[in-house]
Amino acid sequence: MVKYKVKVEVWLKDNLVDAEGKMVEESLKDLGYNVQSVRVGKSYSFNLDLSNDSLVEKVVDEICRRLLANPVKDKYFFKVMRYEE
Amino acid sequence: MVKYKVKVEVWLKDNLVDAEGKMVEESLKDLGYNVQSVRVGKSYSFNLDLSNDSLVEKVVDEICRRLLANPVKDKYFFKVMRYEE
Amino acid sequence: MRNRGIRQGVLQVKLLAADDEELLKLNSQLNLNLSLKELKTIKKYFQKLGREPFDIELYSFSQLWSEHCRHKVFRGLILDENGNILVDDMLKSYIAKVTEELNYSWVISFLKDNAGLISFDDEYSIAVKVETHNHPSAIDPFGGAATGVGGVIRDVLGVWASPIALIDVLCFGPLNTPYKSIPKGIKHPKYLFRGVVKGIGFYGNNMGIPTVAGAICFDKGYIGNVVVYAGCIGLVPTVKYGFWAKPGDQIVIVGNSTGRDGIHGASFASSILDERSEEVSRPAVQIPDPIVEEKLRRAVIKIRDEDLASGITDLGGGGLAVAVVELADRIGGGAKIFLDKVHVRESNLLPWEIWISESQERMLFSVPKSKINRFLETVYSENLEASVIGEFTRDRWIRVYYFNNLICEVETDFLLHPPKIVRKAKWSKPILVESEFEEPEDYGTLILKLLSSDDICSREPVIRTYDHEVQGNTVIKPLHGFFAGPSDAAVIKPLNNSWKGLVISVGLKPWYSRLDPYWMAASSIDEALRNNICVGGRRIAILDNFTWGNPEKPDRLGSLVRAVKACYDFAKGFEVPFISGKDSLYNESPLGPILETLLITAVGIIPDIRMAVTIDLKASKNPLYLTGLTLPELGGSRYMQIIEHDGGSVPKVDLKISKSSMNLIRESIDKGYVNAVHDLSDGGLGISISEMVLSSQYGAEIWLDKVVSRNINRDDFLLFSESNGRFLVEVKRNFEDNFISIAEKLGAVFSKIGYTLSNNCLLIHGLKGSLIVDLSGDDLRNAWKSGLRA
Amino acid sequence: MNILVIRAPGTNCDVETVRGIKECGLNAITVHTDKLLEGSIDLFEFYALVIPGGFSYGDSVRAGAIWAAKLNSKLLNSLRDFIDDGRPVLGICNGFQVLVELGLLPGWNDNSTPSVALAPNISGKFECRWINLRVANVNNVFLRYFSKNSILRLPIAHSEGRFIASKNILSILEKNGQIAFKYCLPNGKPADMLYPFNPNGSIMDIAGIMNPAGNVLGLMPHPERAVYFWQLPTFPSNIAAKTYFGDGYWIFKSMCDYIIEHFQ
Ligand SMILES: Nc1ncnc2c1ncn2[C@@H]1O[C@H](COP(=O)(O)OP(=O)(O)O)[C@@H](O)[C@H]1O
Ligand SMILES: [Mg+2]
Repeated sequence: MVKYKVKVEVWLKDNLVDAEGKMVEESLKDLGYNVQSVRVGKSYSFNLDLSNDSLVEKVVDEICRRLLANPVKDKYFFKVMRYEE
Repeated sequence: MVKYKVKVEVWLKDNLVDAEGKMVEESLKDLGYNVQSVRVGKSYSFNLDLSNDSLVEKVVDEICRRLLANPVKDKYFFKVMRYEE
Repeated sequence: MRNRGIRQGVLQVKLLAADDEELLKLNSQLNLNLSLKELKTIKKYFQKLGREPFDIELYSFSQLWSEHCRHKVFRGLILDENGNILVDDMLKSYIAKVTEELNYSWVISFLKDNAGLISFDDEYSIAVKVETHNHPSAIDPFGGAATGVGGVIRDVLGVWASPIALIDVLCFGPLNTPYKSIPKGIKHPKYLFRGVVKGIGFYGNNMGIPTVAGAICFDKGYIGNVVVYAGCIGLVPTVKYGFWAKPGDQIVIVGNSTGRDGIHGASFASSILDERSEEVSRPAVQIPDPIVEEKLRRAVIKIRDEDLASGITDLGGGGLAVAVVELADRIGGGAKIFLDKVHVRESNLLPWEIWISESQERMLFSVPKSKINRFLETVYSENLEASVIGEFTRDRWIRVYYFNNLICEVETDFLLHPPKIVRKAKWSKPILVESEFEEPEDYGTLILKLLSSDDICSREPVIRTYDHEVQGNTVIKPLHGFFAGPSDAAVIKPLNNSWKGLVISVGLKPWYSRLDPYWMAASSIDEALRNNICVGGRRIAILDNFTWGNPEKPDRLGSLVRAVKACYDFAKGFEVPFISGKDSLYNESPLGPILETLLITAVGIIPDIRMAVTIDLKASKNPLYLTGLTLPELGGSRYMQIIEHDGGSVPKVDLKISKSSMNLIRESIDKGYVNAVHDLSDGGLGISISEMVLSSQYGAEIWLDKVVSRNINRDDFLLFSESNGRFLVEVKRNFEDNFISIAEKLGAVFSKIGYTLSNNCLLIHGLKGSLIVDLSGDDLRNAWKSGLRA
Repeated sequence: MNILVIRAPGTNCDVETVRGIKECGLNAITVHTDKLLEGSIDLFEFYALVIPGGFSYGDSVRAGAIWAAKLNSKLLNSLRDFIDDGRPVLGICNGFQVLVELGLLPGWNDNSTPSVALAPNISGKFECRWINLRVANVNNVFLRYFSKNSILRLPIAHSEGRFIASKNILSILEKNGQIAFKYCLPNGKPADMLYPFNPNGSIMDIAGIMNPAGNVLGLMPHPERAVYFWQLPTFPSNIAAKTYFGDGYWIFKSMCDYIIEHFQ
């Protein structure tokens, strides 16, 4: 068993209008801040146990494609870090 | 005028139950992944224009406390990077 | 001052020997928000008990004796400037008195439970509650407004009703307020507007309860304090409404886990907003989770239908402390609570925090021991958490334990009876100079300007973000007809096997408060009833929601007393009972007190929804009638606002004229004589006729010299006076005589002022006979739909 | 002949959906997804599956994702068998999102990663309004009572309804005739992305799609809110026209009549 700490970020693809980002931008402007190009994403952090021979990158990519992101509209990045308890 | 690129992450504080995280954890387990301690956060990225003499850290901290995070329940981190157009 | 108590997480407070100064210091250290008189009463109580209190006991008083929970001002003794009694207990002497004197058999429960109840038909009752959530929304508009909706839904669940509709009424500072003019610590109206609207939609949409009616207004009197009213209407089989709890029944908390959010909410709601509020009060703001509440709703209905509990209440202001004590009181007993049994969301909560936390989406049940297993099974089957935390007792003591230590032991009665407060009130009529001004030249432009103003324009940008169709029972929608015009009231058809409908409307005229709060209240009642009657409502019950400034200042209290007095006079006069209400006081900021605001919510019924009437014109060549009397009442009117004049006289209510108008409309709807009805409200005749035209494919031509008026000889006064009790009606031409004979029988004031046209346009002839308005339906629509872009 | 309406925490359109189906003469019952996953209820006792609207699991991750993951983990194969057997599956609003996330729509491969998406509305807001739809294809289980190009009036209410797909996917959808509805102007002309006629920014104005066989339909609008005349925004004027049912009724009716013909 190998243990990993995983962090995933999911953002709407750059060519798609990020409506939530636009709303946040307007609110920040209402509060008097000079901001542009606000985009909002989701982050996930979790621990993952894998059997010795599985490829962690492959598994996490699968997790992203199957649940955390819809590749048709989202882009995603992840970082994995091995750790011992 | 100085220009910054800002990235903010907002997470529920560690001692608070993350209901959404639990839900994601359950789903990932349903899908057959061996995950624990799933937490869900939000990420923001934006550009910020400041007058020369304002302290960028102070302004972004204020933005987090006033809009992006609720200091009672959330923790947040941010990174700022100066850039030229 | 404070010592470490022997018990874990509990502090003993040295109170018995404290002098006044020390009491006040303690008060602010512990953030109790109690008055000196109250502190001394508590001190005496513990002297009698012969022991020092624990902190959790003091926090219990801070919650149970808060203005928010006990309505101390409304229940208090109010004196005039000379020290004579003005009124003792406004709630009893003005509000409840109406309902008691009218004594209708269809009022099932009023002014006592979580929501008021009226019967709907032989089998069902309607529960209604409207809440204010001003303070939390000022600090965190999204979370504050959302939890306001969540809270009022739980009020309705708390009388075993399933929620079927929501309303929201919102008041903000003008959206174009310059940033610079806003004091520190206060948020810009635009920011508040966006956040509040989003929060309300978020909660209602997620829960699947249609938001069907409401109002939005803008005034500089709200820059410092925002107003957020949220209302919920529910349906309950009448036999299922009741309270059967007995000593020995188990106390069960169901729903969200308890956390540190919303601590001190109730006492915060009764304090004044200032520069520090944002930092200091953030903890008082709660975190909304509508999906948990959606599960709660399913569970509550199952528990009700299977008779698995003997009592229910929501956990609102003051958290467990208030809910437990109030239920214990209804049993006529006390309660034993084990705080360590409560399911919590964070590990390091102190017992007093668990006791008064206002974490959202929790309900409290009393469950007979024999049913506890089935009760828990039902709750778990909806993926909800629950904990059995104690039981009700016969003796009238509230005892709270934490890991086997007794940490609170106070009598139920004492917790529920704060010392009565005595307050001074004074009201003096504002001195307003009547302004004189020329008649305008271009009425067309003026009407378009009024239509596009933020106060009158279409609420579409807001209403469309609320689901008003979910549950599939919304008959008359807030925006209705082919062109989605503004409805006067919403109609819901709650039962599948019955044509009977529910009619929901509101009345809100706060800007008249500057002239006279008495007539402001009277006008609000008249408007709420008018709106209801327009679509076919009758047998109307109403709710009052007051938002006022600091009642410790005699002028604020003086105007409040005047408004409450009008509530008695006109509810009684219109013969409509109050079934529920709420007050929010202490709405003050560095800019001064809030504009005094009274919301009247009206709930009527319509025997058959197929008779419901909407505002859009439905054919050409039909006569248009105006009922009621037009007076030179332009004080506070939209017209005066737009030409920036003050003064003028406030619209009054003539009960005889208003009632005969209303009866005329109701009877003609019953008999099917009318095609369209719209009341005259903001902007008067000029705006109402415009709204009827812009909602329809037909047009209208009217003559101002045909309007029944008194002391008016100007076109602008006829067009824009906001006199109460008036309706515009499209009468079916073959029933015109029948309409007239009902009007005459009722002694109504009425006249024919014009006709509908086949062209979608508006033509108005002035007193001199010339055409002063000639606008197309598209002109009107474009203007009306252009506003409210925040 | 029962129809199954499943629900999950946050589902909130099940009651009126059941009512709409019952109006067409078949029985429908609501069952919690957990019951199906536990296996205490068998999918094949039912002749059609309807996934109704709401905010399942609070739209966590994204609308429909969690519910889809639940179904995916234990039920995906049964669902595929159910569909292959010709039984209708209807996803309304959140249900459409679920079908897309499960890959059951467009439904032409066995890969359960989605090939289309429903993104947040371009307005950034929840939108509740009546819209016009043009029927693009009637050769399926749900639209037999309409003719091609007829115009429907139905309400929408969602914040994640912007249909997105690659050019390649879109051309396959078109070629296969899998586009069921498109948002249009009141006169039937294409909305051409014009707000609010296309209320969410859906590419090619797409409001609903189906599988190639025509027995799985997903759509953003809510037919259950347009079953009776009194639910329509043209009420009370429509009383005179003696329309008793709205366009939503005919979608349910089509599905029910199909079931009666094929499975009785
Ligand atoms: N905040 C709101 N939420 C829901 N409905 C609203 C809101 N504001 C206004 N409405 C609805 O829009 C319609 C028109 O409102 P308004 O012009 O204020 O009507 P009136 O002048 O008759 O009071 C009514 O049906 C009202 O209930
Ligand atoms: Mg009105």
